[in-house]
Amino acid sequence: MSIVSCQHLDKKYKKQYALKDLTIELEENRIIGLIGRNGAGKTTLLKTLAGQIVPTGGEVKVFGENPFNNLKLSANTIYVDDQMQFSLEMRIHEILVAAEMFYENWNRELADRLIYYFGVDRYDFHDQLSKGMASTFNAILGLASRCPLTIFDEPTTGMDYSVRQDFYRALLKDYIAHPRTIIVSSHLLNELESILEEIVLIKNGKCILHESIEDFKEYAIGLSGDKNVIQSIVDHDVIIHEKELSESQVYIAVDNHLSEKDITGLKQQGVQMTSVEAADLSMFLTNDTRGGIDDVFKSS
Amino acid sequence: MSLSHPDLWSVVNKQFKYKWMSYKSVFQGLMIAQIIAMVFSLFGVASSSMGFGFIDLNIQYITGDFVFFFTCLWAFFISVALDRNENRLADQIFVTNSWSRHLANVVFIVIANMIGTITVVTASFFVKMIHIWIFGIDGFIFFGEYTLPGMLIFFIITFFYLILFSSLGYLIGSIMRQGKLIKFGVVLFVGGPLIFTDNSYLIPLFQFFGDESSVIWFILKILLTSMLAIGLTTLVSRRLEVQ
Amino acid sequence: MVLNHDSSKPIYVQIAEWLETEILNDQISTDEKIYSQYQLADLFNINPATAAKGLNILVNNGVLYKKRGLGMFVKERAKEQILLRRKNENLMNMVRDLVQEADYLKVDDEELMKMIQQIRLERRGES
Amino acid sequence: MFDLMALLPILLFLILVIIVVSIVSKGTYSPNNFFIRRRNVILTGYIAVLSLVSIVYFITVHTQAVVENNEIGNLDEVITDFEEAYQHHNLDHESVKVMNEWTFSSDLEEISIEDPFSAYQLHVENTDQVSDIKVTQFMMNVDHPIINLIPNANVSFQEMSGHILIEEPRSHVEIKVIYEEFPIRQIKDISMFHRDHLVGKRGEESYRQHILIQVPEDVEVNEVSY
Repeated sequence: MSIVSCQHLDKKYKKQYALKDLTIELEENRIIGLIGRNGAGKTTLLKTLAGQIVPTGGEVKVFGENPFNNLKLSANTIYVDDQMQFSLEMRIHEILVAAEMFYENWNRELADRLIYYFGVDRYDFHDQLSKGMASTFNAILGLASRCPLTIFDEPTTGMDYSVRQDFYRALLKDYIAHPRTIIVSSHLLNELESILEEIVLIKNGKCILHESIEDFKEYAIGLSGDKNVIQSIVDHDVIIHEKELSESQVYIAVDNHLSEKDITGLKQQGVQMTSVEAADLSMFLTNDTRGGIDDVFKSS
Repeated sequence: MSLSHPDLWSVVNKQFKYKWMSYKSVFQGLMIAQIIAMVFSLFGVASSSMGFGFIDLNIQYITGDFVFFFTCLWAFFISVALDRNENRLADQIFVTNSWSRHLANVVFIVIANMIGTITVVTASFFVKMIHIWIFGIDGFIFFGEYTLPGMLIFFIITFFYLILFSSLGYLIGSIMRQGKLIKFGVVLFVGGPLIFTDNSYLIPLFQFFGDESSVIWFILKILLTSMLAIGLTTLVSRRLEVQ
Repeated sequence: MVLNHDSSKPIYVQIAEWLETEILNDQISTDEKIYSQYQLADLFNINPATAAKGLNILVNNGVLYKKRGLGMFVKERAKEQILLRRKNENLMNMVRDLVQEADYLKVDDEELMKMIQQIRLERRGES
Repeated sequence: MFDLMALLPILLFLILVIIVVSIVSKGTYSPNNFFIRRRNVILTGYIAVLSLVSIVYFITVHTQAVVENNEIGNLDEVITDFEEAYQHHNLDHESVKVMNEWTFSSDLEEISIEDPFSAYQLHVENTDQVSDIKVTQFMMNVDHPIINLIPNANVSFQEMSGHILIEEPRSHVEIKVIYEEFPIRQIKDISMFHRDHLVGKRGEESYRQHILIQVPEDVEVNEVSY
């Protein structure tokens, strides 16, 4: 069953499009990574799914219904980001009480254990927490509420490396025990990729790729070798990324659709073939230019 | 994972509880407003002077009027702030939609105003008692007897005044949240004349409610005005996204 | 075992190979239930779907069989299956690469055989 | 005891609030929530103190004489009677309320009256009914509690110089009135800022103070005003 369905979604702020003709279908009970650069429209898309933003065009359906102002959606969705603003008059333990009241699947034991493990002070006010602590608490809230649709928008902002690892591990373990649809957005893929099932790449308000993570890892292939040899065999259109290693040597990432003949040809000409790491690939695909930072410094 | 299908009223109920938990300061505000009003009342609530022959008679009225008016202002301001952006953001973390939020706000206003009413009535007697304790009972003239019907009227009229102020505050708050320019406009066109004119244009408004001596008509007027205000509020904030 | 996320081998292949190794080392014997996709996911901190993909490789290779609602079990003669396939596929592929490299370096058959024998001798000496 | 019945709405409202609040906050989802409990305790304490004081008010104060009707009944009749009575200086009439009397003895042929503030309606009468000087402060006989709060005139006589001195009356009088609150007054159609309800429509007429000075027939009186 498709839990999220967006058709030609537009969202315009003033004169600028945050989402433009975005179409996407997400299936139930998966962990989906939403990857894009800052400003690509990740937050706008996620907030639209959470019913907090009205799209200016197109159609969005979550659980088969329009999410805006929808009680059923609200009861089954939690949206977690680092901007969550709780009542200034409530302490952490009071917020937990409120969450338990609202969310049917709330697991108090899990919340209490995580709070204890991560060392969040129950008697603090939310705005007294440090940035990392606040993110940790928000993430705990997102986990313990066990909503059928759980959305984490850049959940690890401000967290330490070890806390991030712990959080992703906790997310995976709780997902294994209670499968549900979890969307995690990030501008970085590497720490996240192992727990993902699917990946969605978004660039300039458009969904440019939606694949299973395993397919994504085989999506591209890296070629390094003689510039002329590679350019003679590889079609220019399929080049995703290009980096000059030296005068004559070049590294190129291409769509993994080369024919057997091309592959043997390249191999025979001494071109090295490597797989492209998912994190690198996502970066290549979401970058605006095909080259890298080196191109900036290249004297023409 | 099975979906939960919340019904509106259970969500309203939960949201009310949530507000009850999260707006502790509303009642601190009530107490502070009323305590300030009671202190002011120690100097007499209103006085009028007149001359009998050549005796200049200064009459000091001891009533709970200050408490009443301060509580009306309290009702107004808590309602302006009730649906403010920070609160909508805080609401939105948990289960809500605009209907449930407005209904929960209305329930909250009604219950807060019930508490407001009971404190207005009792604080009025508190003010009188303090005067009597300080100056002794012999120095006073007593007008008006608190009979059972009188007390009922006291409660009912006070409660509906608070509801009136609250619903107007709720409406003005929602209009102000439509945009920075509108906020500025509201402050300019509502606040400006209040400060810089003699407010004579408000007299018909005050007379509409304040000169109504029929309880039934009074309640009807307030109910209609309040429902209109809250209806307008839901209309105004219908497609308001949280920024 | 720790997965090598940077390896060119996909993670699900690494999972399949690890399971095969477990079977070869008699950690799991015939008709015994093998790890579920969720256990594997938890064990290796990967998405259950990735783990399932690893298990499916073994089902397709005839190493495991499914019992509806109960999970996956090790087939009879699974070890032989694994050995056979590894010989036919992995080893042959490696030999193919070996021969290609040998050709590239102009090493003839005799020399290559000698090199192999020498390595084998060294290994025997070690053990 | 009937007065205490008026407390019933407080009680009813309290019960209503308690019921509503307990219904909406039931399902004790936060039994140990100290901060919410503390807020509730403070609020309950505040209401309890106010309610208790209200009960004290009803028990101790509410039985005080309450000025029910601030309009004086047959005022016109009283005024006519009073006019007639004081024209004839007949203070022994039911329409006249004598507030104070002073008697001074004097052998002087000539006395003068000093009334620096002209605070009273002053009448002087040479009569053979008195042998000494008799000063009477009086007013119309209306029954109103404010009358009791109006201070007495202070009249003294200096035997040496023959001055009757009507000293400065206390020109500024504070009266404290305990009154109903705005919501009740509204329904009773009473405005706080019209004094009619307090002193009656013809209040000024009826509260006017008079002083009658009676001296023996053969004494000459000089009225002196400063």
